[in-house]
Amino acid sequence: MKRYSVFAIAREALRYHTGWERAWRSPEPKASYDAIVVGAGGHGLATAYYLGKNYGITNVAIIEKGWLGGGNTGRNTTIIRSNYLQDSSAAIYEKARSLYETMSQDLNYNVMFSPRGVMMLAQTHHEVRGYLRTAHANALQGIVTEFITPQRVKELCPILNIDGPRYPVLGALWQPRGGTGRHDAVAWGYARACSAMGMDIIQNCEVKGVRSENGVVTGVDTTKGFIGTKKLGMVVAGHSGQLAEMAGFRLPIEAVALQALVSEPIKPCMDVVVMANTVHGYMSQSDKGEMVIGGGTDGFNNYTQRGSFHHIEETLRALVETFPMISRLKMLRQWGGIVDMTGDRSPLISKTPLGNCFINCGWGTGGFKAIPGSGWAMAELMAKGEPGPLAEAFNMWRFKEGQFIDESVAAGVAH
Amino acid sequence: MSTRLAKGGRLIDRTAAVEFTFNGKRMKGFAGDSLAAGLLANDQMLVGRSFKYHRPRGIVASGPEEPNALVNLGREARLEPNQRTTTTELFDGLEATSQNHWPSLEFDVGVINNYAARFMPAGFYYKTFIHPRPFWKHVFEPIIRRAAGLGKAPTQGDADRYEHAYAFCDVLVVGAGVAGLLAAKAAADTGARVILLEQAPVLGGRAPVDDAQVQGKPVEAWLSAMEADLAARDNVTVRLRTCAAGVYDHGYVLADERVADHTPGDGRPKHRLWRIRTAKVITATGAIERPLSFAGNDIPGVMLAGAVRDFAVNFAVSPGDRTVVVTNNDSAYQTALVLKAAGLEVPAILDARDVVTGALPEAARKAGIRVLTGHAIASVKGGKRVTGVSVCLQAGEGAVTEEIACEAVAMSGGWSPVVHLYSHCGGKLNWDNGISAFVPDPMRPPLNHDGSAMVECVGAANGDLDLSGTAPAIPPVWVMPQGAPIKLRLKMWLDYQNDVKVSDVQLAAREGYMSVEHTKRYTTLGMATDQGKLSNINGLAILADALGSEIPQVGTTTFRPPYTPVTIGALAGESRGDIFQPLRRTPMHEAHERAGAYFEPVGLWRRPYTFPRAGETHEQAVHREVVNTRTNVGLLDASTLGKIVVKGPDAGRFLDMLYTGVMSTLPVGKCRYGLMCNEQGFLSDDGVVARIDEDTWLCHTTSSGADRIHGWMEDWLQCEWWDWQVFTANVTEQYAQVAVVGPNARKLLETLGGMDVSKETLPFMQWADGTLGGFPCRVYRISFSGELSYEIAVPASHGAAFWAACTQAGKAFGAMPYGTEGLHVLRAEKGFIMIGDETDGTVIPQDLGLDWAISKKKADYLGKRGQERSYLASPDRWKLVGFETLDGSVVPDGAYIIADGTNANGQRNTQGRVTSTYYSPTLKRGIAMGLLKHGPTRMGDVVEFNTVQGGTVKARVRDTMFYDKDGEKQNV
Amino acid sequence: MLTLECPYCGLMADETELSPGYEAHLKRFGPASSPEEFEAYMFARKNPKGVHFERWRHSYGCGKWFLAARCTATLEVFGTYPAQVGEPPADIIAKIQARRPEWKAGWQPDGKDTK
Amino acid sequence: MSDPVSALNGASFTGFATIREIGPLGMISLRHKGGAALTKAIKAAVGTKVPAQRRIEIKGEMACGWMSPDEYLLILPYAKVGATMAALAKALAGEHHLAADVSDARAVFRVEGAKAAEVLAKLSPVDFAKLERGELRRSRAAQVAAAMWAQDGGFTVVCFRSVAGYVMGLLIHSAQPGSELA
Ligand SMILES: Cc1cc2nc3c(=O)[nH]c(=O)nc-3n(C[C@H](O)[C@H](O)[C@H](O)COP(=O)(O)OP(=O)(O)OC[C@H]3O[C@@H](n4cnc5c(N)ncnc54)[C@H](O)[C@@H]3O)c2cc1C
Ligand SMILES: NC(=O)c1ccc[n+]([C@@H]2O[C@H](COP(=O)([O-])OP(=O)(O)OC[C@H]3O[C@@H](n4cnc5c(N)ncnc54)[C@H](O)[C@@H]3O)[C@@H](O)[C@H]2O)c1
Ligand SMILES: Cc1cc2nc3c(=O)[nH]c(=O)nc-3n(C[C@H](O)[C@H](O)[C@H](O)COP(=O)(O)O)c2cc1C
Ligand SMILES: [Zn+2]
Repeated sequence: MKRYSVFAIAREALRYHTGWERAWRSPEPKASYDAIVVGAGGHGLATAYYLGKNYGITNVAIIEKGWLGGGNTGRNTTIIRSNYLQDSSAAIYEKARSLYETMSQDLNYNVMFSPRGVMMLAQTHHEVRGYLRTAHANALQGIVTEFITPQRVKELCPILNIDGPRYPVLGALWQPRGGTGRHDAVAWGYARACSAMGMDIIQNCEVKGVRSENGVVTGVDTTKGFIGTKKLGMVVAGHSGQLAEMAGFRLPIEAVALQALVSEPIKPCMDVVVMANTVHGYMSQSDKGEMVIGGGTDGFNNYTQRGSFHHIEETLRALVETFPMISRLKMLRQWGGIVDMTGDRSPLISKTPLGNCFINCGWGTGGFKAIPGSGWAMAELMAKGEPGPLAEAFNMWRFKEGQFIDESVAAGVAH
Repeated sequence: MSTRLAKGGRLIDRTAAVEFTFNGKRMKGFAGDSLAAGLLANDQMLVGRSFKYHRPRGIVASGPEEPNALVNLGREARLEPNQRTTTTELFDGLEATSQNHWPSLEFDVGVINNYAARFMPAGFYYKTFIHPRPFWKHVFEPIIRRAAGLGKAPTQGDADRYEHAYAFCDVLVVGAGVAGLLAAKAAADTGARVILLEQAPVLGGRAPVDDAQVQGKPVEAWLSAMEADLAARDNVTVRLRTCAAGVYDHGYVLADERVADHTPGDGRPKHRLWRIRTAKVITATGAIERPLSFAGNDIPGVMLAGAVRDFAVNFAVSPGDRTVVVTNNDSAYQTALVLKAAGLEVPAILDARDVVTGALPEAARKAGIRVLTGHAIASVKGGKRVTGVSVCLQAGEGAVTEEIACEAVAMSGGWSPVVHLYSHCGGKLNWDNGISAFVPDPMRPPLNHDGSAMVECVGAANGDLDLSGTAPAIPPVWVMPQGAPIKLRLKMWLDYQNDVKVSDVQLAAREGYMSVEHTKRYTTLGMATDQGKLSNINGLAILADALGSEIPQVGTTTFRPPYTPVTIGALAGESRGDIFQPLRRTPMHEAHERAGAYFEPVGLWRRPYTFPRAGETHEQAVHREVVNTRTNVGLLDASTLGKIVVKGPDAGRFLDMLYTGVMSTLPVGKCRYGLMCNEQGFLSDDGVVARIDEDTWLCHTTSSGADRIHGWMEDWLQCEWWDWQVFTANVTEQYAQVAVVGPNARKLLETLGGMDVSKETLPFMQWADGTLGGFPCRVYRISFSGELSYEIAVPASHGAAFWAACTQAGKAFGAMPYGTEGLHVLRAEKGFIMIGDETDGTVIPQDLGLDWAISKKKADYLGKRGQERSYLASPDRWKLVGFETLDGSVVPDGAYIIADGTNANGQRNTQGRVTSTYYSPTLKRGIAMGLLKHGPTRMGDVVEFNTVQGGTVKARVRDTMFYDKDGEKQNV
Repeated sequence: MLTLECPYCGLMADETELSPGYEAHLKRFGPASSPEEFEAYMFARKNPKGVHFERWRHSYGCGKWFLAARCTATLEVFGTYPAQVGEPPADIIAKIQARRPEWKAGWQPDGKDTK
Repeated sequence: MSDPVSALNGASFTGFATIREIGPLGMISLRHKGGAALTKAIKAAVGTKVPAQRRIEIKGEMACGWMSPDEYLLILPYAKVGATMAALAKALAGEHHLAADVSDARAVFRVEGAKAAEVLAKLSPVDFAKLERGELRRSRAAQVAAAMWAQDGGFTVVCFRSVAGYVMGLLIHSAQPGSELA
């Protein structure tokens, strides 16, 4: 793999950039692999990357039905934070956040991780108490967060209307090292690194069936034929229900559309990420200048990558109330992604009823921020066959026992 | 220079002059002009700067496809960035400023990016700015951000108002060109209800500019006849200035009407967002002309041929005295003819095709215009405006055959049908080799709710580029000249706004970003504010070529709403200010406002948090209210509490399923506290249930629980136990409810008079109907404070008067209103739990020591099975206890109780957390409740709560009843 | 933006007049049930990419719950019917089979597939 | 005892249509699955027949509206509610039913004028051109539930009492002069 740097650009500029090599190869599948990861989203690619990097397992195929990064990884609002309430969530999201800090250097690919700070507004007394609880939990989890005053909120984000009138800002939970990243670059950077390790990323190849013998997985049927494997990782987000059905079990998952939109680009006016959960809206400004805005989820099962428009309206009226200056900006584009919502809204990183078949899903509306941590933990699970401490709580049997990992209790939503 | 022609201009009114400013410069135009036409008429060729390289940008198109000519419009509370000049109607006093430059449009420092362009190809930022690590956040990213973005961010709220409107029809026709008008008429003839939308302020589409005749009639005559015909029908509604922004599932179409953009401040809504439901959508949205990719095709003065024609015919504006036409199809010849007819020079038509024989080319030749077939532009000369072109053979590598001086270039690379709306909901496209464009595939349309085709396309939008019905062949010409070397390709713009060039797309392909979606995201092709209306097809043709593939195999990127950007204010609609959200008011709301209440939101209600007096902090006010309630009497507006009547032969049985306790055995006239859980077993609501008569119960819920619990009841009754005879009614709002609380409560009621509220007649946990002070009421003897307490329900229409009467009657006894925070403190002093504080969706009643409210005998209740699961039944769960800090201080809200050591992930172990913590003005010390592992067995232990500063607060474990343990105060 | 006909009101209702309620025909398992049954009742969802039977409430109308057969991949609605039934009506099954010949009535009230 | 006070105490606004809050109005929510006893009880209470699906039967100042297959809304003078409730209890004794006085739980508006429908068309996803005479439509007004029907050349709109101020705000916003739809 040729290294990327300023010097490489200068060198290439002289020959009109004709010398760049492919960021990743696009090979045909081999007959079999040591491990197959289904789904070349962020989580699948990170899983493969850490299989190689942490465990030396590189005879790996990543199978993707469309184009890599084209799932939710390529369509999310890119908020990265780790100020979660429950210990197991906080652990894996903080692991992920810390890996994001050095991701550009690790991958030699600028993923533009931008730790500009994330604030979650408290606009009711109940929310204040909820965020104070999270702040106390975070203090014990080793996560730097702070409950800040309305005045500090205003200083950090001058375009915010903190004086209501309906929901004056009473404070905010502030994570200064949270932020955003360039979502596509995360997928591309991992893909390039995986490919460089000799892994095969096989795009436009849909998994149609899972084969097993004696309760142990043997391979997958795909639109490019059968591909054998010793281990299978299913990392397909919204399509997890389909994959699980192929493997013969059911998941506590519903696939619903989550929407987002961007405004037309404007000059920088907002240097933090703001989430306003009372009114249901969140917004940040991308490096290109668009306001990136997250909408709501439909309450019905949906695989169309588009949602119902009234959620967009609800989000925008909440944001006009919170940021009156956006009223005269224009919505440029809106889209949807199919998110995988579990029974407790927390993910699964788990063994399954099928031997050597592992699942990673359920990241729902908030898994972009988890990508490196999730890949790290999933690689450990696949390599060792047993979960490590990061993954342990996220097993799929917790639903039977009632041991949920419920984040909604912290007055927050997941993004 | 670009200028106003002496004659013509079908859309302008030369008798109505209009003044406007651009960058402070005063300019003149006419009513009917677009802002773009006004700018061109005043020789303003340079109107902006591109996104990445800050290159000079001029007007290139005449409609919503315009990528360049965007301005900041208006100022202050009416400032609108990125306003498209080609679709902005000129009005007197319009103020526009150009964007994305510093210090000025003419001299822009950012243009150094242009000179460094070679070092900034597509995706360069992914390859650099990696080291040293902190530099990205602190140096590189801020620079990039400042250079990016287009218009200025407004700093104020919006001075204008917006609204929504619903409309319904059988057939919605989008686009009022010839095709749309005919479709609307045809649909109307069948008796269907028709709505016809046109984004422009006038009907007609391209025909008045492009066609002499329609259906054998002169075009203008045909149009006015058609307009009159449609206007006369009452089943047709025509909406001008209304852009269909998006087509959504089940025939839902969003359309944005620009009601008062051209008359700002006249009091009308600026925009109206239409939400249209239609059985069928017909899109007659026309076609958009494509640019040609030649070097320097982005220099101001290079325009689409159709746009040049539009400006000349519609507004009598010409971009230059000498215009070179370059094309691969016949339509551009019309431009040459129009210009020639207007007395302007057309030094040459460069046609990439080798053989050109159509009627239009013949007419051009006849008019004496030089037609060079097989020719192309090698490069355009000029910086901030065109000064000439170098000509070459299309077939070669760009060897210049001659140079032609000119002020403008009119280009046409063919036409792309506007298939956006067809595609929004999944309609699929076919590649049409004849016209080198994607056209709708009628076999794979977007589907309606019933599975029928939801959208149909007609006219140019369907690929029928000619009214005659015989589509002229348009051969593909994707680069000019065909064998252009890299130096030329570096200067061939695809996406003018985002500065994406032919070389960038080729680089993306070379680097393996082979999916069209990868190329889009890597190069940002088509991601600008025009969403690639001009660039997408050209870009993917280049990509297909670079991949050695075919265009249909490469495919398009996804078309997404909106078709043109929609103002966010319009999407928010009426929901702002006072009607941002419904504000629920109790009948006493105004009285509380008059009393100076500080409110807090509780769901959509607003409840008084406290009633501060002059000079008091909120905290002091709360303490005063608590003490007064304990010593005299307090009044609480409890109207928001949910009240649900449950009635029927099976009502008792039903409530026994709903509550953890037994309600069927509650005697008539009595009250009982109950808990409701969800099927998981988690506590979801609580409240007092009153038995009204043999088959009627009244269930009180929490304020935010009323609608939720009513819905929950109906859910079970309708979907699970539909054969049970139970009716429910949510009567929450029928009653105003006042809690009269404190030692003087009875005296207050006796002063009102009318019924016996003595201990004997109305003991604790009973209710009675009667009148008080002449108000019909129902009085419940229940207490959430531990005091002697009555909750009195009166009809809501008497609520305000009853509150006033209580206040009046209470004067002698020291009555004061108290708010929700006082309520919280009072209940915490008594160890009563609060839904939302002690519970958070993960807590079961058993955790809270509420086992007494759970029937052991019942075979089933909602949540029972859930609570039997191993984790919920575990003896290790955290359970509710009270805490007293050793130093009397208040435990911080949200604190955790630390335990020894750390877990496998290095996090500090915990063993519990606080759920309610207050300063008790009664006990004059901090009191707290919380959940603690094995809590009830640990009375007297000292535990440590963490603080966010890093220290701890020590507290002793005790029971939760801090005040009046024996309940002597409430049972008097 | 869906429209569904409320079978009680006989009215095409706008999605914004309705509240969705996820999978229909779930069988409730109470205290005597096995951990597996209870887990399946609470969590295991068919979540098909295709024909789905689901609950809706006409919450801004009559307040009644009804059921719908809808394709989650195209959003086509095959029909709606009152909630007070144990299984989808035959005419709706027939309609689905006509529109989706490959679809198998793999539906069973206990939350398990026959597929 | 004071006089009953409606939610907005009779507030009004004149724009391109006229908005008036009316009331207090007597309203009884009656739940019953139907049958002869119901027919008789409704007749006795408000003098109308049992309305068919989505209909409202209006007789003078009394009316009965179909709210759902087992729910009816009786409308009558406020002062008659008490007596009517008692009469209903008697008439339906032994029948499974629920009658609740909801007079004070509601706010009622009249929207009048030639363009009254345009005011409502901005707020409700209702096809007013197809709203039949005598049809009672339950829907939304922007973010809250509302029921409406055409009556006396205008519309009657019923919403919950607590959001009366919000609904008035919506109606005023929608009836602003100059914002007519046609
Ligand atoms: C609108 C929106 C906003 C969001 N905002 C945020 C946010 O701000 N912060 C945050 O942290 N998270 C956010 N999320 C969530 C986040 O995007 C996801 O959790 C995350 O991207 C999931 O990554 P993934 O790799 O698991 O899934 P994906 O990126 O969806 O990848 C799964 C891949 O599997 C492939 N696949 C599926 N089926 C098959 C098959 N049969 N064979 C082969 N391949 C298959 C898919 O094509 C896809 O590429 C948002 C999501 C959406 C939709
Ligand atoms: N010879 C050629 O190559 C060529 C190419 C293109 C068009 N034409 C000419 O175009 C005309 C074809 O007629 P037509 O009716 O199909 O197209 P048209 O371009 O005349 O009309 C389309 C109309 O739709 C409107 N529109 C587009 N998108 C809209 C939206 N989202 N919302 C509201 N309005 C929208 C446009 O403003 C325009 O008025 C003929 O005059 C034909 O000669 C010729
Ligand atoms: C953070 C973020 C920023 C985006 N910015 C833009 C943008 O500036 N212009 C644009 O056209 N689309 C933008 N998009 C939207 C994408 O074009 C695209 O709609 C989205 O990734 C979903 O893919 P799809 O529409 O191809 O299904 C952005 C998407 C994300 C996630
Ligand atoms: Zn209904």
